[in-house]
Amino acid sequence: MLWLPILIPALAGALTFLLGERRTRRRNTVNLIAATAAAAATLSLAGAAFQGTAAQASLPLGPGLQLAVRGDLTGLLFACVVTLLWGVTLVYAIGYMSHDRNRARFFGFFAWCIAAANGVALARDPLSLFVFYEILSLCTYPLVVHSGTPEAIAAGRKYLLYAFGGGAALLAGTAWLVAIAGPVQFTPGGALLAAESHTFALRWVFALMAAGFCVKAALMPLHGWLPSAMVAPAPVSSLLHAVAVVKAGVFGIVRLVNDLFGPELATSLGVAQPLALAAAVTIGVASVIALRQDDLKRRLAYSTVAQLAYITLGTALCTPLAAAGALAHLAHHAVMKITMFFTVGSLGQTLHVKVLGTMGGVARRMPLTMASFSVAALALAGVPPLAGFASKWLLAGGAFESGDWWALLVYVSGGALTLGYMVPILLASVRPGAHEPAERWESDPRMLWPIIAVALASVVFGVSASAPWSPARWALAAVSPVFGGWTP
Amino acid sequence: MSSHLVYALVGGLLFSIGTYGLIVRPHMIHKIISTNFMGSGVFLVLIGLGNRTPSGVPDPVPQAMVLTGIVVTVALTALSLAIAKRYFSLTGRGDISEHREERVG
Amino acid sequence: MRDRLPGSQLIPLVTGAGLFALVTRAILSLPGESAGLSVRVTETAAENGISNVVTAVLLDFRGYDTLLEIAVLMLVTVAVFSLRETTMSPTPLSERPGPVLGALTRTVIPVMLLVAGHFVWIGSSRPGGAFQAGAVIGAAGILLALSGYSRPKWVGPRAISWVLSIGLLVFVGVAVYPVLLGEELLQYPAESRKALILVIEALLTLSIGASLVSLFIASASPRVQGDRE
Amino acid sequence: MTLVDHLPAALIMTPLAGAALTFVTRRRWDPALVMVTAVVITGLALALSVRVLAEGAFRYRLGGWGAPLGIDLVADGISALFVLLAAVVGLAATAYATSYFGTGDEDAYGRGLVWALWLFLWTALNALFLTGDVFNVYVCLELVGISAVALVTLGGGADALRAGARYLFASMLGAMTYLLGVALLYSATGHLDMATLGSAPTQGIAASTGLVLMVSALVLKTALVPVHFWLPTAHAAAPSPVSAVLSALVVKGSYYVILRLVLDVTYPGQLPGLDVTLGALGAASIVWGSVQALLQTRVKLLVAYSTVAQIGYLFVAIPLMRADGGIVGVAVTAAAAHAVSHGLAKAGFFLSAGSLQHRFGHDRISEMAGAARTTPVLAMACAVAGVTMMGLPPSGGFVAKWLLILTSINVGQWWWAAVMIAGGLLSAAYTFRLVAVFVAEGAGDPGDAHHPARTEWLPLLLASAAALLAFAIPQIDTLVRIGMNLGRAEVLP
Amino acid sequence: MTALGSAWLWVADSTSVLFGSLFALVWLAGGVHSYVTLPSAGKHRFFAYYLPASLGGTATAFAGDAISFYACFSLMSLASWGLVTHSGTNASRQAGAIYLALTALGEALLLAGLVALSSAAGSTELSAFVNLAPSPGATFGAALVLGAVGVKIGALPLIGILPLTYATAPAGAAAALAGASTKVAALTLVRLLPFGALPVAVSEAVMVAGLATTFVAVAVGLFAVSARGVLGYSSASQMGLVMLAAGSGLADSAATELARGAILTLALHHGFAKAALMLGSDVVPGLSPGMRRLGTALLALPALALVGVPLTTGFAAKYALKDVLLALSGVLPETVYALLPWTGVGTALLMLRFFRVLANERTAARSAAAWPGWVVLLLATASAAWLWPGAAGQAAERGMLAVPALVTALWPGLLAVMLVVALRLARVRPPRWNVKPGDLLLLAPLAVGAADAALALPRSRRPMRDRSALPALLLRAERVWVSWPVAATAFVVFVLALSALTAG
Repeated sequence: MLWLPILIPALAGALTFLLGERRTRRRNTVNLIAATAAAAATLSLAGAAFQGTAAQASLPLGPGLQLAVRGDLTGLLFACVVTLLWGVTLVYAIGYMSHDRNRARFFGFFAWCIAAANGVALARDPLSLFVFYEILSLCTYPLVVHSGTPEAIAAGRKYLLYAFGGGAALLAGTAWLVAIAGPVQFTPGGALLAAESHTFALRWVFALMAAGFCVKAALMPLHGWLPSAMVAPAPVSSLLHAVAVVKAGVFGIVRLVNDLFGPELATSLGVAQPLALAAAVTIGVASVIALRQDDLKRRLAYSTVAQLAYITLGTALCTPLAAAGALAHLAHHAVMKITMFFTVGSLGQTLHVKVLGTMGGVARRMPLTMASFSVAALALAGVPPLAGFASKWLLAGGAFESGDWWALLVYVSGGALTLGYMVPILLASVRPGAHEPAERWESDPRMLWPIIAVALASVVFGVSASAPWSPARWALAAVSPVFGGWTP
Repeated sequence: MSSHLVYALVGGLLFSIGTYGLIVRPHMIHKIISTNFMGSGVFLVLIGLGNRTPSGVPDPVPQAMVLTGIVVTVALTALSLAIAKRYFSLTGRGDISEHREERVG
Repeated sequence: MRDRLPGSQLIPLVTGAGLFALVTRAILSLPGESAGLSVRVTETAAENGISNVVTAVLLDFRGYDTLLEIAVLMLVTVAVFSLRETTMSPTPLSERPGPVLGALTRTVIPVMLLVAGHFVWIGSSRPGGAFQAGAVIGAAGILLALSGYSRPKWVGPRAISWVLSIGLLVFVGVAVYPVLLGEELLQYPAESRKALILVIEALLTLSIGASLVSLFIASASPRVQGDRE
Repeated sequence: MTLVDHLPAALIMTPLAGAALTFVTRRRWDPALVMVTAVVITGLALALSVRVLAEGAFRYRLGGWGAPLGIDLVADGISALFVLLAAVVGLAATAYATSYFGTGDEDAYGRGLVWALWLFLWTALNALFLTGDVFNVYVCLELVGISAVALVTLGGGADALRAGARYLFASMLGAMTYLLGVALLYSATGHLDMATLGSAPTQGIAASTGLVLMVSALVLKTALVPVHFWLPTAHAAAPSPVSAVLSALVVKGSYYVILRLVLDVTYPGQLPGLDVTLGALGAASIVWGSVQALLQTRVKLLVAYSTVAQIGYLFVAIPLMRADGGIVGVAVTAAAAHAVSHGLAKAGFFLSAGSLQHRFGHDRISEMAGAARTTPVLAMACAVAGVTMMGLPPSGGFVAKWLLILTSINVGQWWWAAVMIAGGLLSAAYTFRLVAVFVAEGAGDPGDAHHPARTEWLPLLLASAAALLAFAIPQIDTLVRIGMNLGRAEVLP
Repeated sequence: MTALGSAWLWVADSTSVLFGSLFALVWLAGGVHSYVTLPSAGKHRFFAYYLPASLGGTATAFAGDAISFYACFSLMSLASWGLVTHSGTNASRQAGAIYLALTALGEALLLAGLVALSSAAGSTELSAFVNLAPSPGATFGAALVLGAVGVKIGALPLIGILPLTYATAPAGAAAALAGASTKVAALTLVRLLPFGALPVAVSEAVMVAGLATTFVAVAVGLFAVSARGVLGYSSASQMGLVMLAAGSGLADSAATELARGAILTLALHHGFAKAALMLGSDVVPGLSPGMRRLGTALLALPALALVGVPLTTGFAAKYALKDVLLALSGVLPETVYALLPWTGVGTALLMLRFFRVLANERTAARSAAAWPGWVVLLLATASAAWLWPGAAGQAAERGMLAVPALVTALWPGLLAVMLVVALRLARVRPPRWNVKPGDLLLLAPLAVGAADAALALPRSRRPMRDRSALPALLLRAERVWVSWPVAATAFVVFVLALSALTAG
């Protein structure tokens, strides 16, 4: 049962490859069914986890080595985000790619990425996490270079350089960890009590593993790959470079701090603070750079870099509220940013609008799309009562709680900057321009409805943030064991 | 020093000479002859050292090994000759030292 | 181009010397006397009533080596044939021989065959055996070839390949035969041992001789016309 | 004794008889005959592994004499595993070759000699994996060498012949050196049987020198840097199925013997520094081979150099195998796992390289743009094989690498770990150098996708097997530990 | 749940009622005015921003918890951006940009403050904030909130923000912004700040800042060239007084209640008066000469109220402020108390300047339909202070209506008038600097540009090393290596080395 969220997409991917390029209809059916099934499986697991029964399963890989998964709240939050958004993105992608080549390859690797991301989410111990993390790196590459153009190839090379560099660091760190601490499992609040004496080694382990994760989390200065990876098709940028892949990195950091080292140890070793500082710097610098981007996707990419740093910072602050806020933002940012990438993708595909300068009039040409975008943009800026506000409220509260009041200021000024780089897009879209309402209104419905759906999500998550099923509540429930059963 | 040592040492010498020839001689025929040198050297060592039995009756096992070895060496020689000849008939060259055609990179 | 490098001769020389030194050191370090396996071999051979210890080692104790060795021989034949220049039906290597060579050949060949047969027969008891016999047969064949005799029409390529491989096939068969009797591979039952070995040796002689001839011819045959490349 | 006790013998006799038969049977029967033989061998190999798993290691006393007088076949976990690997790769290669050589117009192919050569090679490999006698190893090595050389020269071109000749002379040099080593060893100890040698080790310069000569010769045949010179040209010049077998099995053969010598014959304290030296050279191979692979412009050369690099991991494992007073089982398992996964993956890699060459009419990397669309199955096979080369999960290569890294950190020799991690990055570099070209949309790429030929699925099958091997490692681990090191020293977990 | 805070909690206490009525009335009047005066083109767009802004603005008064307060506050602020940029001219776009930047800044500070306060209070209910016990967290939060307020009302050094927005927004919107939007700042002070629980330093800093804002705004405003610009500066100076009142009550619990009261009064009075002036400034110039005189006369009422002449709301407000200062002891309060009348002088001068500028302004003819909103506000201005429950009674008992009080309240206005008259007679021409609305802030874009340029990351130059050298070298090395003699020699050397290395 626990393997389903991983197995279903994996099989779907394999099947997609076997079906080949031509059998479009069958391919779509397979993928959509798989997405539905996976979503059902993940949600039911989540239900079980809320009952307090965290199931486990493991598969031996050799002496003292096994692939193990566990369905705890933290992991399932990520898994649910990935799996649910996979379905949405599939619909969008089917519309978006309808005239593209190599679709079998695209959808196949896409499904495999989902499988890997779910694996990262559910991994029970650092090694299993590493396994799925590397698979994720691999399966993303073909999607980055999908178009096969020279710049795509170059971007792919860059991506690999970063990904495998990080992977190597992660491998070294994990191996070292297992060597000193034995086969540890993620345990809320920390699993390294036995090995606390090796302070030197543990610092290095943390550094190596954090470096490995920060590559995907695009923490500066390891963010270089993300903007250039934007040559990938919009669905990829949407789901992978806003949700699955980058979040896998952030999620790794969450696991590292919350469930492997534990907040206390991370703080007492003095490893959390540098991470927090790096994240803070990233928020500032990335946001300012985003202000300067004319290419829409790059603007969003840098915004992603900044927003991911929100999560990293929240985790590194090591306080309950901040940790919860980080997890909540992991989900909230997913829906908000995916809305924006969908929009930008539609603009590019339907109107060939890729830069700020040529956006004039798109608001009249694609009102629903741009309305959804605006909602997401405001949500990202933390305008209440939208999703972004809820997580930012928690994060800021956590920052204050931690006594690092500078972090609080970082968060709020980050919000101001977000407004700064989002509003120009809205302005440009309402400015009179070439794109007047033509006979064809809006874009392909298969691309329109997903956008509206996710935009609604970023409203609902915010408005009903205190509903028991909301990501924010979920996050609070997930971090409570990390801080010894802390409850708000 | 006893006779078997002489055989053995000469064997070692032959082996070394063969090795040297195999290294420095570009032409294949020379290389083949060198390998036969090496073989004979080894056989001498086997036979020589096989004669150290207290009884004075030579140890049959090394002799059997030598017999087998000879056959194998003959076989190898035949094959290498055939290849050398074939190569010569294709390229008109007898040596396999590197030249333009050979690209490793 | 390597050869023009200074020291391209010297360095191998030095290393060769080093090798010699290494071997010498090892040889001199050996004790003056060592029985090796000889004692055990002689005893066991005696127990099993095998008079020639070398043959005992070759065909009994280490018969497996011999089996593989036959395999090597046949393998090489195949390998040489696989170099496409050669054909299995060699053209005569020379014009009709002069009277002397012709006469000589005609007289020598039967004697050689006789010698070969003798070698096979005594193989199990005294120095001799399939390899020596095969060598003689091979020599005979080469002599024939050199003196311009081509193979008779009634011997086709398939026949030749049968002759080449019959030795190995029979050897394998005989090796497996004890297994059917519930013994180990190559574990000849004592009563039929001599007969079996005789069969093997005889057929091996054929094959070995044939392969020697073919190897010689293969290496010696002139260049084929219209060769590709 | 029951029939299953004869499995080791059967594994050698079957291909031998097959080889002799293909030589005499009619050409058109050959493929069928060889396929049947291959299937039978695979069955036997499986049976052997099952038998070893079920009843433990056992020796087969050829001729009923038994060591030290006679020659024994040793069927323990490691040998069973390698025989099984040979069977699987051999079966796939045979199936692939039936179509590959079927199309060949060359006489040698036409005459079906290739089948005889191939079965001889298979015989030699099985014999090598099963023998327990150091002189018999020599004969097997020669069988391997000759058949391999012959197969390399099958191409028939001048380059193929030159490569074959270099290979031949290299293997002669090795064989002679090995034989000299055997001579010295026998003279010093009076024994040829590995177990006996190991159980009654003799001190002394002669024995050590003998062992050194033998190991050096085997290192030469395994193409470890600095004596890798013969491998790239040979493996690149050979027909693809042959290259597959050479890279996947032949080099493993000599490595297997080294493993035997290190684990079974030499005893701790004899030849101090041997392990570390081999490990260091392994590290050198990893780096140098990967770098060279990265620089190659032809697919087959790239793959060949990657073999040089991958062999390195097998040798890095050696210094980790012997802890004080015992054998580190994990390290041996890692080496075995790596040998198997690399065998499968590399076979797949070479087979798909061959098909690519067939499709494109050349194997220049730079001109293969768009292969991922026109020949998706082959491109995928290369990529998946690359996963194993990189040692990424869930390939067997990953588990092997992981176990080795862990062991090296545990024993405080972290530098091995560093090299292996760096090697992983380098192999990623050369793999993706290839993949990047495949996915690129080059100018004038052949347009639409071909329908993949049936045999084109074989490489993908092999590569995927390697890439998923991690899930079979526990079984491999159990198998390898059976009769490890002939029960001489205790086996540490 | 306390973690996310109890959201969407609404209260209706006296404060809510007061501010609510003020906001509702002002927004309504402004809306009506805009509806009748704006050209139909783009009217719907105007109200698309105006309605949310008014909704948010009015709702702040009833917000009972931090989240809903912040939500309403930001709804108003963000929507108001559309009002500022309505005309679509470059000037308005620039003003919009500046406004937006400052709003974002203010929002950020406010959010931070809210988070800090609610964390310190352990609850998000505003009622918990005002009763906070002294603590560093509370001080931090309060400081942030004060910062947000300062940005909102354009305290030093941001004085320009109000004039800038008023000058560019349509009159109705300007009225709403001046009358309601800035008063939300006052509401923020009353609702969020833990009066009496803050360090003296904070309170004194706020007082100084407020006073300085008041005077500086006057000084700059005297040279403003547009009527609304003048009003903007006057707003700034009036809000300075609000800050003064707040500051005086922050530290000393004795003055807390008085301070709150003062803030309320000031807000109420200034809200109506300034809104009335704004609308008037739009209506009056468009009247026929005859009506124009009447209009100007009517406009005098709110102007006098601002100056604080007796019996106006302003009078009550000033009085309340005095009471606060009297309740305090110390050097600063006394100085401030002494200076307070002079703010009246300043305001009076500004008002004179306003009428002077207004006299020269011409706008499109205004129909009678433009009157209602304006008149309503005038009435409100006139009556608010007295209609407001209990106000009259308080005033009576506090002796506000006694003669001396009236006199003291009267002289600043008179002084200002005399000053102007004197200047006239002496033929002294005030220098014509004509300060554009927004003064210093107009430099902001330049500053941003400079910062932007400074932040422009240098293009990553790819290193100039020859890329082909190393690979070629490696390949050549390998070619030499694999050449037979070298390789074979290597083998022998390897044998020797191995035997040397393994020699026991």
